[in-house]
Amino acid sequence: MNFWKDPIQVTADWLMSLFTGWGMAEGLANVLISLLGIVILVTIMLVIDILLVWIERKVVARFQDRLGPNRVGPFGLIQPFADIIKLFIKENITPVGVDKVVYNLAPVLSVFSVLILWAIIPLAPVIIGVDLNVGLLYLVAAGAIGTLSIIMAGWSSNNKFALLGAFRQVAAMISYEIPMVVALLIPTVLAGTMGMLGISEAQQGMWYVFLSPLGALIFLISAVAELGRAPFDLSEGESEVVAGFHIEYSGMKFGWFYAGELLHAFTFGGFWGILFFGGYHFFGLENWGPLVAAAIVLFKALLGYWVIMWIKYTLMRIRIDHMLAFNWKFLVPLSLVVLMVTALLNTLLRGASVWILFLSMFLANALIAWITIEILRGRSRIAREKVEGSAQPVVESAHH
Amino acid sequence: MIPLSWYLILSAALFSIGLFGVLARRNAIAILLGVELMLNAVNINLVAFWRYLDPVKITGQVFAIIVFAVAAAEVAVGLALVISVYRNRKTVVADELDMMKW
Amino acid sequence: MTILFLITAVVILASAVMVVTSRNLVHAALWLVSALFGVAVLYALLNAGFLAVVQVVIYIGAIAILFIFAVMLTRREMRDTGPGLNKNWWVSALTSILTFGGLAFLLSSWSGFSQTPAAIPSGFDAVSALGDALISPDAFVLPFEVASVLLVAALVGAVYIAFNPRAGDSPRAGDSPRAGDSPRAGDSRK
Amino acid sequence: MTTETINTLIWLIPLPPILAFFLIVLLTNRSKALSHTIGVGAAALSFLGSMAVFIQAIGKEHLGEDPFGNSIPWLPTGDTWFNVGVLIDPLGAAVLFFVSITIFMIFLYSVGYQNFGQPKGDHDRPGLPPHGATVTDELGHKHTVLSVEPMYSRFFAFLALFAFGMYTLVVSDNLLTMFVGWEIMGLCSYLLIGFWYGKESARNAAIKAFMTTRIGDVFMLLGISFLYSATGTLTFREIFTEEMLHALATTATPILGLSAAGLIALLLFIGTIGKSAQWPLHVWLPDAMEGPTPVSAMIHAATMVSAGVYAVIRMFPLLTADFTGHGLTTAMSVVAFIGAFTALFSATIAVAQNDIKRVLAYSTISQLGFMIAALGIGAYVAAAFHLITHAFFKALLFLGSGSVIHGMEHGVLHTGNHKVDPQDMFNMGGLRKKMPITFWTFLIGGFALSGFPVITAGFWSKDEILADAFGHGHWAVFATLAIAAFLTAFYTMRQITLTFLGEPRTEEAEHAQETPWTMTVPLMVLAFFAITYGWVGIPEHFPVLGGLIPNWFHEFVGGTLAEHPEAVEFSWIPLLTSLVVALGGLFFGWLVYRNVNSPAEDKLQIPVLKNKWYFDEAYDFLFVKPAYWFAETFIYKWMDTGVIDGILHAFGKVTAFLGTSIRQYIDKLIINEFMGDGTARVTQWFGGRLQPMQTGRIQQYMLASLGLLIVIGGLLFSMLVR
Repeated sequence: MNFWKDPIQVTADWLMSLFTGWGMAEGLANVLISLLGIVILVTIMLVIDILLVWIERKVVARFQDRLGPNRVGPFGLIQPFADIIKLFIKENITPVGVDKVVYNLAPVLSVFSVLILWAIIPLAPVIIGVDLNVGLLYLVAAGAIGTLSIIMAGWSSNNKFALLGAFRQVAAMISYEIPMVVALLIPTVLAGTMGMLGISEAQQGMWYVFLSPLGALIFLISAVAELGRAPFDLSEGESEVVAGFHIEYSGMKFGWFYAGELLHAFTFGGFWGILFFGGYHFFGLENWGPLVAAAIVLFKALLGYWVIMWIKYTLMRIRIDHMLAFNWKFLVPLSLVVLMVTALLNTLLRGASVWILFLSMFLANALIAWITIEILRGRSRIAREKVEGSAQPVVESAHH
Repeated sequence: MIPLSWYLILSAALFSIGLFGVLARRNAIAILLGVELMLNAVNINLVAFWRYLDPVKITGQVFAIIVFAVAAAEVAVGLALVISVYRNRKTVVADELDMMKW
Repeated sequence: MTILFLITAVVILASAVMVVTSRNLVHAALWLVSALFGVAVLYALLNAGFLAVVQVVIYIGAIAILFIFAVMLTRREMRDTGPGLNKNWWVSALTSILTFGGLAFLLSSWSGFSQTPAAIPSGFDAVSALGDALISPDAFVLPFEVASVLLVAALVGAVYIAFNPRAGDSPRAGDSPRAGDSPRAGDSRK
Repeated sequence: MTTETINTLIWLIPLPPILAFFLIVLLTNRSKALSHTIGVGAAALSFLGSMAVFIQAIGKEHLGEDPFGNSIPWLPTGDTWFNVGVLIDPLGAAVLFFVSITIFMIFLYSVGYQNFGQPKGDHDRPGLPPHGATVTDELGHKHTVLSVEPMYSRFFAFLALFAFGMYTLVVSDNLLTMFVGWEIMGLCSYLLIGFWYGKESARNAAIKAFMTTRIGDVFMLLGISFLYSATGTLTFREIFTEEMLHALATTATPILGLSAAGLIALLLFIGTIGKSAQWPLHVWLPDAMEGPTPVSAMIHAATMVSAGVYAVIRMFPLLTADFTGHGLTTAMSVVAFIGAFTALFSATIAVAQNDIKRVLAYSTISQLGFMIAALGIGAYVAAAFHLITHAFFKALLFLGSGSVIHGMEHGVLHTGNHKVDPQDMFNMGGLRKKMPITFWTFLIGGFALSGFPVITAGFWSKDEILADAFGHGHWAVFATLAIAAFLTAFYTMRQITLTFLGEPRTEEAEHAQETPWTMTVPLMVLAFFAITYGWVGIPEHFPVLGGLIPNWFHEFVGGTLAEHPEAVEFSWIPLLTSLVVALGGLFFGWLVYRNVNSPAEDKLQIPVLKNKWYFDEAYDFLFVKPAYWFAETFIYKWMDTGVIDGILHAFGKVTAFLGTSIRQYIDKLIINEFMGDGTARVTQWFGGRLQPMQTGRIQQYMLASLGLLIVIGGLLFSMLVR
């Protein structure tokens, strides 16, 4: 059991022997070790967070056909540190009439809700915080805490725009939670367990994205909505609600919010990778060692993060009622149908080989997609006629 | 290990605090908060009994789940009522909502 | 373990007391959240992992937020006014203490009062067992279905009651009462 | 004709009148002509039937032992049947003969009397006698003429019913149907006397007649029922058997020491007193003159009154059941006394009457007294003989007076002065020139009544009675009857002189006219019989005429009873007395009244006689007033208002008292106060106390319920766990 095969266990034993050496109680030692584990994980995450800031600014620039920060350090690598220092230096203004306790607690909670997510991400078969058998639910619970932080922020800053923005954001997050949960159910059904390790292991042969592409797509959309980014970032809509719930926050408090948000996006990218793209599986590469597997997971997370940024900087903002209507009238029914179909097929073809399973599932998903598109085209034609009157059909009939 | 009595005492305390909340608070929503506390106390009891008496039979947990569902439904309807009362009466103070007085 | 239990117990009871006594309703709601958090931890202590997470998702995720929404919607001014407790609150206090005493006495007189936790058989997966119980016809499928019906009914009912066709879905926040706008019975502004 | 057809013929005799009665009443009372033809036709049919039966009866010897007639079972009396039938024995045949003739004559006469064919009266109302109609002849003169009777057909209907009653009485073979006929005639007398019911006096007279006859009928019924209970049968043949009569004669009865037979006879006799208007019950006959004259003729001459005598003759064997030849039994002496006294008594009254019909009425009563007296002394053949002759000449006298009155009405209408009473004799006088036929027939009738020797029938029958009375040595009866005969002759002559002789005293008498043929023909027929019928019963050993015509009547009627009554030997004294009495009376009557022109001059207008010995007033005082008093004060005032109403009022008061006290103490006090308001107050009080509980504040409810929970929980716990 050398270090490279099972780094966590090895270090844990080493530390244990160390502490017991110092005459510490067994239990106390255990607690200390787990605390240490947590600290390490959190610091790694925060470092990545800083990296993300840089990546974010570079990728956005690239999308907008510009270079992005390249003055500070090679390729602008030092730019994030410059930003952070700037935030640190800025004065932490706490407006009057603010509900102090709640006002200050809000940014902490938002980062907290993201960091606790990493406890269940399986970087490698052996490297994992804790393998809860209710992993996916844990993900949803963390989301709930995120919502709470936004509300606290919005309400405590004693600013109408903040409150309104917070409520909009919360409404969106709550409604998109449902398609997300249903989307999460699909890998659970396929893997048979909610534990993240279980799901990753189950994707040994076939990545779930191929079994239910629609499920992946729904998860992505709801994740983006959950983050409150890109097409759904109505809370920061400059024109309507100024800066959303973190208007009154300045300095490092805003910094925490900003960092939390970035990390949240990165985490959901990671989840996307794990749930639908096989986690640390990369055609046998993961067997080399846990660290390689971790690298694979991080790489997939970055890819997911890139996709999310890609969506963010290409699509325009959607109105709040369109967004909610889209969710309730389109996404929820679609996700339920997909879930039912996959569950049905999964139980029916339990014994069959993976390829048959793949073919049937893929075809089913294609079929569902085609049907929904047909319904949408029909619905849109009616809507168009209503709007443009009867002019349109005349033209069409002229063609034939 | 922790004996069952601690949990029971804890839930009883939580229950009576919730009860006090229900009986003493003026605001209708605060009353609902109190109700929530009481329901949680019940849940603690249920899970404690499940855990301490016979973990294999998970009826305790099923009960808890059902209580969850009921609590959620209750809160939803309760709050809806309170909101419509507010809309009609411009107040949510329980003492003022005494139309059913003789 | 016992330390953890004690800490959470204290947290729960303190936050419960704060919920009950705090004048500002939003604070009360937040304290409720912390209490629920404590209860979730208790579930975790009792090896009911699934319940803990479900508790967090449902209570904190939905119900607490619902409360905060409700509080927001039903406030005349942002500030809360008047005393938190109604006049004869001490009677309520007395009764609740009495109930606590009664319950405690009852429970203590119960035989299995100070029982030690039973051993969990190895390989016993509470979540799957729960899943089976909820689905298998001879166990709890009927209550499960009835619960679903209940939820749907509650959903429809809540929407119907709260829905206000004229003023969109939420009354104008901060709808300060006009002078002399006494709560007319059967206010027919609809 | 075989006896079979005769028997059915007898049954059929009473039928035509009753059919006529129903036909007229039900169908033809609208047309006067049709009604009177039906009436007269029915009378004719019965007359012919009677004549046929009479001829057969005469032709058959030993009719007494073997009379015509049969009987049929009618009423079921337990296991035996009560038989009803018809019987024609010599007495029946003789009576049937004169009854049918007189009835037929009266029917004919009343056609004329009721002025058939005259115009309708101007203001005639039914129920009042016609007052004449003004007629304008071709010259335009207006003069009043007699008007037809408005209730013409009704009159004939009652006459027919009356005839039916008489016929049933005559032909019936038992007392019951006889009594039925008796009652029908009582009813018809009421109806006919009160025919002009418009007049107050007619109504009173009808009621008076009916009441008095009824009193008699009651006693008769008593007698019949006593007879029935004693003998078990009412048919004559069965009663008059030897052993039955002997049984009746021997059984004594507590009353007056009479034997059963005597008592029954007396009771039946009282019926006759009522019906034939003998002394105590005679008051109704004079008032019965209110009815039209044919009625008075019918009732008071021919039929009804004679029915009474006929009944006694029928019951003669019963009367004389224990008669041993010489001393009269008490019953017979009573009958004789009543008969003789009535004869004398009514003759005295008749002398003082001014109304032509009232004189005849009293004379009828006295003649009936003669017959009853004859029966009383045992001479039933003489009584029957006098009955028949009297029927003829009295009917003749009545119809004559009818035509006199009719003539006088011509005069009254002629002068138009209606105040003159056409019936008062002092308004008449000298009518022999105006009405010759009526005068002569009336004269014959008068002489027959007063017993003008040899020629008239009256002489023979009255002489027969006087001879019997003298022969059997009943001097008192003989003397009274002789005086009565004298008075009869006297008032008859008074009547004739006042109406016919002398000069017409009033203007109306001047214009009296002879009545039409329909009235004068019956007068002549009756006059013929009034004379000839006497010769049928001349006793053999009568000095001159003895053997000429065999005494048919004596053999024939004598045969009704088993043993023939032996004819009394002839002696001169009764003959002489009857001659003296008759001629003296006539001469005296003419002498006294030759030139008397007004009631003032009439010395015999003694108030006592004029007012009928004040019998009406006496009866009024004795019976009517007490009856009124009894009804008015005793029943009404004392019993009704006093006792019964008293009881009722007492009940009323008691219940009122109960009612008020219940209301006062139970209803008001307990139910309203205590129960009603009380419960209301209690509930109100509770309501008030409990109302604050419902404060509407939900938390208080929760508190209360929780508190309760704790309390109950604690209690339960403490109880259960211990």
